[in-house]
Amino acid sequence: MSRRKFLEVNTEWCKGCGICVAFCPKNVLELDDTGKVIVARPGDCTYCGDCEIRCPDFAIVVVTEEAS
Amino acid sequence: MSRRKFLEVNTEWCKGCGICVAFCPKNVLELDDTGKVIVARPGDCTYCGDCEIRCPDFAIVVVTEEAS
Amino acid sequence: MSAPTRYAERKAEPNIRFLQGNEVCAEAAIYAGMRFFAGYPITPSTEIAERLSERLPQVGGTFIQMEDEIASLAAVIGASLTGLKSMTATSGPGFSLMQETLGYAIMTEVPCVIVDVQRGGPSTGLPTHSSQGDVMQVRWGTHGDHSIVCLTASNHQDLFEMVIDAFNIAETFRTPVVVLIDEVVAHMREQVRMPEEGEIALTERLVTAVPRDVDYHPYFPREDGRLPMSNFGGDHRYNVTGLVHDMWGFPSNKPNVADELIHHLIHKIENRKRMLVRHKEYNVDGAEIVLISYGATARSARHIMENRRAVGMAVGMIELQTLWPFPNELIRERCKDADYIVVVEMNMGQMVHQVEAAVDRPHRVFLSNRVDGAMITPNNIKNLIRVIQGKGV
Amino acid sequence: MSAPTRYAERKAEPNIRFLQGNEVCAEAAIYAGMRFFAGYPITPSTEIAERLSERLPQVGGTFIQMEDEIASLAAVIGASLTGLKSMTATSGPGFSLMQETLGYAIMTEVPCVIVDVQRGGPSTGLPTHSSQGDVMQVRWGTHGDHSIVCLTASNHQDLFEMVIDAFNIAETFRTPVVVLIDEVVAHMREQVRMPEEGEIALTERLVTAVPRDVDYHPYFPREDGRLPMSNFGGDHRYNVTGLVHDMWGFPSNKPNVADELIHHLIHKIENRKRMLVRHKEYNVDGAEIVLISYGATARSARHIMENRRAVGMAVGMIELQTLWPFPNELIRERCKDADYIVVVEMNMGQMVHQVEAAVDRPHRVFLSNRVDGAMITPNNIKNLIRVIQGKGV
Amino acid sequence: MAATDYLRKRFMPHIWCPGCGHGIVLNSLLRAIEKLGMEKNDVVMVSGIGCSSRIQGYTDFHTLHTLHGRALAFATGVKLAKPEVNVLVPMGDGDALAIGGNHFIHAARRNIDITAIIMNNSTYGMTGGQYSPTTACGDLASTAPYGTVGKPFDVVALARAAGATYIARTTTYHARAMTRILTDAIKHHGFSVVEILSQCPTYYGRENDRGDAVEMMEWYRDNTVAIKPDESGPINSACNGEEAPLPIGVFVNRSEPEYCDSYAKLVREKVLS
Amino acid sequence: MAATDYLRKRFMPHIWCPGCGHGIVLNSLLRAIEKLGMEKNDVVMVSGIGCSSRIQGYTDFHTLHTLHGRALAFATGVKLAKPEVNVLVPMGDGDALAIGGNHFIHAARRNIDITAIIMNNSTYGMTGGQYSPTTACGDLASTAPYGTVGKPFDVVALARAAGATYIARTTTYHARAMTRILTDAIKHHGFSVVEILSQCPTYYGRENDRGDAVEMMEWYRDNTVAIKPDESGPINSACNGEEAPLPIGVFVNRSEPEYCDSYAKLVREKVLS
Amino acid sequence: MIQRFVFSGTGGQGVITAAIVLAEAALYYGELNAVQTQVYGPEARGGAARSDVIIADAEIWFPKVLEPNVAICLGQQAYDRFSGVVRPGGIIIVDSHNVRLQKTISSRQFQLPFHETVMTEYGTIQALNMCMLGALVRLIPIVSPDAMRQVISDRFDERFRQTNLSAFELGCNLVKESVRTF
Amino acid sequence: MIQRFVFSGTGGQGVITAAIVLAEAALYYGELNAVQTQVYGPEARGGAARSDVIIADAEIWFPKVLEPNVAICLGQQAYDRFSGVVRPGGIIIVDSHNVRLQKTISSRQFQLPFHETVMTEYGTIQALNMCMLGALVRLIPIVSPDAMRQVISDRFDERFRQTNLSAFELGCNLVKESVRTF
Ligand SMILES: Cc1ncc(C[n+]2csc(CCOP(=O)(O)OP(=O)(O)O)c2C)c(N)n1
Ligand SMILES: Cc1ncc(C[n+]2csc(CCOP(=O)(O)OP(=O)(O)O)c2C)c(N)n1
Ligand code: SF4
Ligand code: SF4
Ligand code: SF4
Ligand code: SF4
Repeated sequence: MSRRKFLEVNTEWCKGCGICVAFCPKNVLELDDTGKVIVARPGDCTYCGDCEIRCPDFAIVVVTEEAS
Repeated sequence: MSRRKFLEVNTEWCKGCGICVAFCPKNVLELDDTGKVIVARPGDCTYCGDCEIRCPDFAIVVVTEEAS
Repeated sequence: MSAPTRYAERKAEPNIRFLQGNEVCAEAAIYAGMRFFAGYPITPSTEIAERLSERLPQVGGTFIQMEDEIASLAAVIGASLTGLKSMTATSGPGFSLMQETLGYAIMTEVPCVIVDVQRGGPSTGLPTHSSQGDVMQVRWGTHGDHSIVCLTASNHQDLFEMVIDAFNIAETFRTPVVVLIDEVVAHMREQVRMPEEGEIALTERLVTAVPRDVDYHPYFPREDGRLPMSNFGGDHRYNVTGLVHDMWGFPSNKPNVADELIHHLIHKIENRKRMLVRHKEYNVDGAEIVLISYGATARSARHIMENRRAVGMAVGMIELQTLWPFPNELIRERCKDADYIVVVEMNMGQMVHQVEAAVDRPHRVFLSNRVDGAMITPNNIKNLIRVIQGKGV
Repeated sequence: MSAPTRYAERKAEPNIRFLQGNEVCAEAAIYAGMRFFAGYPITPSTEIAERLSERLPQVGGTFIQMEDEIASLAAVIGASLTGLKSMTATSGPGFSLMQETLGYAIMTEVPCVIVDVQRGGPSTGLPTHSSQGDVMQVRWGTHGDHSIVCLTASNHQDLFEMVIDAFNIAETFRTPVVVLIDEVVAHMREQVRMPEEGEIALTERLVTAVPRDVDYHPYFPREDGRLPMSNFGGDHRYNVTGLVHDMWGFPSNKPNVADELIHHLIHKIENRKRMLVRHKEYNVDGAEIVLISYGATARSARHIMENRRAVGMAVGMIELQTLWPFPNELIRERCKDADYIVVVEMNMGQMVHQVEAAVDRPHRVFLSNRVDGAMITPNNIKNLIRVIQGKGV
Repeated sequence: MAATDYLRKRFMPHIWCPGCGHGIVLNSLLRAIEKLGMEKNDVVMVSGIGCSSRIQGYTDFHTLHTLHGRALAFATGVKLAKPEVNVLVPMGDGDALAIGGNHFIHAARRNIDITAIIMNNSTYGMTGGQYSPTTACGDLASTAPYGTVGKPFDVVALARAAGATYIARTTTYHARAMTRILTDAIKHHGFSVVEILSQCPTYYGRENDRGDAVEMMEWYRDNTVAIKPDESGPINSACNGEEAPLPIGVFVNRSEPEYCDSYAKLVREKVLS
Repeated sequence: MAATDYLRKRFMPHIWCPGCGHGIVLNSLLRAIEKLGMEKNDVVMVSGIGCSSRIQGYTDFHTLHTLHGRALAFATGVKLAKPEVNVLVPMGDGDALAIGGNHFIHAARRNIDITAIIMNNSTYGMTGGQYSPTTACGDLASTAPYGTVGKPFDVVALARAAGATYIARTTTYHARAMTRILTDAIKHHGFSVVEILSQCPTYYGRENDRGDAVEMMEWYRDNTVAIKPDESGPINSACNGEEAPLPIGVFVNRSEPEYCDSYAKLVREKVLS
Repeated sequence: MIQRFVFSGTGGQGVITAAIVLAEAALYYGELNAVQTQVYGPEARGGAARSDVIIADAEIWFPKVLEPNVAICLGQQAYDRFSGVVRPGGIIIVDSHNVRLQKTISSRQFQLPFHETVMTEYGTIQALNMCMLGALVRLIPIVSPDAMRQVISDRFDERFRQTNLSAFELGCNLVKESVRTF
Repeated sequence: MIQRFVFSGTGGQGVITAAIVLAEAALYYGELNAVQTQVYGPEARGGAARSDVIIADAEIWFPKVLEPNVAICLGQQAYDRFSGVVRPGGIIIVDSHNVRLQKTISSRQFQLPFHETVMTEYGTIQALNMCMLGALVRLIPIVSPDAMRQVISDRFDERFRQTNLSAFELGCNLVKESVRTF
């Protein structure tokens, strides 16, 4: 049984405040030209969850998938 | 020019609470049978004013009369 | 001296008590099942709080003195939402302070009872004197369109019933009910027979039958107009707000939602006058003069009615017990044949305008009033009647 | 597109401003000499406070945001007693909270102005939507017998004048005056011509001529009914209390003192309707239908009146500017020949009952209303007129 | 001028019950004012509703008897509109701390130059002896027939936290100290709070078997301890059953910008210049 | 259960402005509740009126959206009538400390088991950026175009003086600490106060040139200093011009009789026995 | 049959309790109707106390006493106020210690030494009101002394019951048989 | 002559300022009458913003716009809402960046690149509203561009004046002469 982690963005909810972008310690995130967050450098992500806990809009979460 | 001191009681205002009587350090005062204060032992009075400052009813005052 | 005296070995009626009106309010509320009281002392209502502070713990209820009247009514509403029949009591100045919170109870349809013991106003006025100056305030004191139920009584037996009725109505219609009495009734002691348990019917809270986890609509009236409730902390989670809200209790700006809500709030009361109107009448049929009064002044009116009838005058009387919604159809109908209608109240004329608006030929309506803090006397009324009849005082 | 455009090099009228109604209130108050404002923000009145926080210091006045609405009106009364024309502004929820303090101002006869910008009610209601639901509250919101003056306006030029009038009346009669507007007028921008200094007459506080150390009676009306004042901190020391009080302002329980005081408080207003009533009328003579309206809804009424007259209907209109004391004689007189009277208001019917009580044949009176937060449209009124005339919608 | 020259003698004797501490406060207050040599016309006294708040009617100043709990809000308007007058605000504990608690902490926060005098009798005298926010846990009251629940406020601590810049506590027994403190409090430029324990023999005393006025004052004498100036006494509001002596004296006396001054300064600097 | 399972997702996205700190508080709060494994039906959330008070609508509890400033008074009724529910009361700084200040100090005095969460953005967001009792002296606001006069409340000091038994301060930057603190505050048996500095970029930020949400949170990061648990930080409410870093952390955490318990005990001992 | 009583004195003299005891005796054991009201001072304090009782064998509507049949005045102020309004044929009962009578009054007046009696017996005036009631029911036999005794017993707890009952008897004894019969 | 405008978009796009500028230009320099109203959200926050302007050469009573002659829609939501209610013969102006047009609408529609224009020029959308006004007064010549320039100059302080004026010109230039004359 292995685990896969990734960032899930809810674009409907994201208001593009940039908080997650600014406080990501690995500079993983960016805002796209519609002003919504995108996971620009997923490979750099350490899944610390700093984006998730500071997002005022529940728009970005670290998802852990269990795969067998 | 000499000074005469005495206690003046305003019987109309006195409500007979007994505060002045209780806290007079020289035990000068008493309540009469109508429940009003009287200066029972004027000779003992040192005119410290303790009665005057604690009377809730402005009913007893130390009066100083200037006499020539 | 005239009367013979005798000594009955035991009380004639063991359930008879000799109580102040305020105490009657407290006892009746407990009888009605009230188990939460929050209040702030104010003359002449204080004895209600005082008695309840002693009595409520004895029956498993809770009493709290809050920091002010606003907090008192707020706590009452909070407690009522958990399922307890709840009440507060105050007088004019406190009732004025409660107006915003009262509007909240109306808007959120939370059952509760507010006793307002009137004293002389306006403002601090005459705190220990009597008046009936808050009648119009009860109806219109809070901002925005709304409706309200208001009951009163002139004697302690009726008062006992009216307080119970107030709780019954509050629960039936999910609405605050104001019991509006005056200093005379509040402070007067007279006999009251305490009913046995079960003797007076109590309306319990209508609890929703919707099971747990099934969509419950706290603001969706049933066909009979009632809205079943669900206790806070219980099976259904919903929202309560003073904003215009939909049937789940969530805020809405939609015009149709607002329109329906406001109409519902008003119609649930105004359209149910038949269920809400309580009154008493004496010798109205054939009466040339009908006295209309309520609360303590009804005692003076009754006194002079009996007195005048004894000298052969056709005087009748209607005692209002429901002040709001105002029983205009009743008044119109019962006064249609009277030559004169005399409204007796201790204010500058409040109910008299309702009566004028209700009857045809409103020039028949006269006001017998007094605003000096003293209770209106039977003679005061008699003198007015003489003036009306052109006899001079 | 039709209209030709041109560019006037300079403003046609230098004194024209394009302002929100709330800003007009603020500017008019400053024009009237108001120099103390205490308030607590609430939609939709907030811009009044905001503009005054900027403007008052520029003219030597003082602005303070208090901890709540109760404190705001209290501070206003305190400031007024020192001699400053003072004001606060709020909306329904805040106005409900102010009721106790409002009664105090009435009882102590302290001049001040309260602007209530109505929003949808009851309770929190529809904070950013319009309504005229506080009309009856203004009259009856505080406990006890009292009377009050209430002015309103439908356009900014009138509003400017009414606010000044409010201060003039407050000072003349030593009474709080309520300026009651609605969200539409408050938030709408339109032109207003700022009058020059001296253009509109201002009533200054009537200061007693009694010299220092001579017995001054703060509560003894002159022959013309006015009561000269003396500034707190000035030459005369007297007492101000919300209790029933004598002519020196000291508490009294004497029935005659109470009786005279209450009568004075009410008669000084109710008996001076002639001085207090402001209204406008259009085409009332010969009108078969008279529309009666006030505030923003008067704009819809005016609109449809012009529209219907254009198709030949005999429609006239009365715009109320003084809401309290209610101009019943005026309404009775001006409506006596109309077939129908249509009261247009954004509530469940408040002024309509005053109109019914004022006119003979009250069955002629109809209500055109709306309570869904949207402004009543000219078409809404037109449809009602068609129904009345049996034409169907 | 004698202290009694500030009295409206025509209303004497006053309405307070025999032995009520409020009369002693009035007595001391007038002495303090006399010591300061204040002009009657320079003083505005603003009170609320309560036995305590009736004090205003007996003083020959500009007197404003307002609404229960609201005295400080009215007083704020008076002071801000006319900063040159001295504004004194006597209040009961219910008046100041129950219904009026918010105005109290906000006046303190603003540090507006008003002298707040809290005549603390741990009860609502005027309405007949209900419990108040300063009634000790367990004490009896007409609305606490089984004892009061919940701890009382520590007025000194609350005033300090809210921002008052002069804070003292004394009792009616300590009448001379009271006069001194009131003198200083009135002189202080900023919001000053003087809490005075004042016996209500009629209700609090009777309900709690505290004896008559004399016994209650003796209790004040025997259960208080003077702090040294500027030493902040221990917080004594816990409902812990054992009664430590209550600290009295001056707890806070510091200088900070006063509200009317700050407003005037702001206008001078930002608007007029 | 995930934190978002406590969310009423159908109302998302919420009404708050982009970057509003109130969303972060909601986020942290739901995490705390999830950590505690609370049943939705066991939680009653009571709020007042304000942007902050809209939080209640997004949480799937029993939610009571009351009147501006009155949340704690309503909550007191709920708690006293049904002591077994957990009562959470989120409030804005205006809600809690301007119009609601009295209910705040009285709830603290009673030590009633309610968790008060003050979402302090130093402004009235809902009505458009007026100054509040926590706006710093000199700050601009829509009703303070020349700067705010008068010093702000120190919420921690006020809560302590009034009697709260758990008191903490944190910020939206410190989201993890916030969750921890909220967890403890909810668990605490007695009145707990959590002050959370929460950015309002729309009004406070714009009016005072504080930049966007990110810059405001950076300011929280750079201008706060953590205190050690139970060490009461210096009182930081003086308007003295120089800005010392604001202490954050847990200031008070002590056990004292809780109001509902005390009432029940009294009834047991004095009435039922 | 209707009798209107005014009890008046100063705060602390227990006129309100006295009024209630009389009314309760009439109501509970006399099969009569009774209404009691009282006058409140400025919200509560000091000064004059007054309580009205109406006892009747029919319904009582107007509850206030404007012109009493019986005025009990324990203080001079009260006497000065009420002595003039007592109904024709009415009576006035005063405490001889506190009240100086006016000769011009047309009503029958009874000056009785309540104050002295209780002071001598108990050293305090606490039970003065019960003493007064004893005299009252002798003078106005509207309720039986036994009914009064019963109410007094019910009303006071052990600590005070005995004193109040005995004060009542002292009051009864103050009124001679001869007085009782007129 | 009466023209009813609806300006709608999302918060921050400055539709309210735009509406006021237009109205002031008409009032101050066009010798016309103008009334402006706006719709407020749940007390203040986010979401849709809308402002109505009525300009006429006579008195304006009913101040709200139910069926606009001109709808300016800076967002899709706004477009979806108002495209249907524009009066016969009215026009719709939309931002090409934010709004997808529906072909079924009967009014004349103008899709103009305000967003792109200002982003390219200034890197921010702050002056988008002025750009839009430039195009508007070309399409609907109810007030002269000079009047608009004057109001813009009066309204903004130095820091912003120049950008807003130049954005206005950019907007004017977006509308070809040919468009202007229909
Ligand atoms: C709004 C309002 N609520 C309640 C009252 C009733 N009331 C009058 S004084 C008082 C409390 C008095 O207590 P306190 O302030 O401690 O003063 P004290 O009488 O003990 O000196 C109360 C509750 C009132 N007058 N107004
Ligand atoms: C009685 C009353 N007064 C005023 C208002 C208007 N009002 C609504 S929210 C609010 C203040 C909001 O500020 P805060 O509590 O700090 O919360 P925020 O919006 O900043 O989160 C005000 C003054 C109201 N709704 N009710
Ligand atoms: S913090 Fe949330 S709302 Fe803000 S940009 Fe990131 S995902 Fe979007
Ligand atoms: S203290 Fe005053 S009122 Fe009391 S007994 Fe002495 S003189 Fe009389
Ligand atoms: S009731 Fe208490 S506080 Fe009031 S006057 Fe009497 S002793 Fe003083
Ligand atoms: S106005 Fe301020 S507090 Fe309100 S939602 Fe926007 S950012 Fe948040």
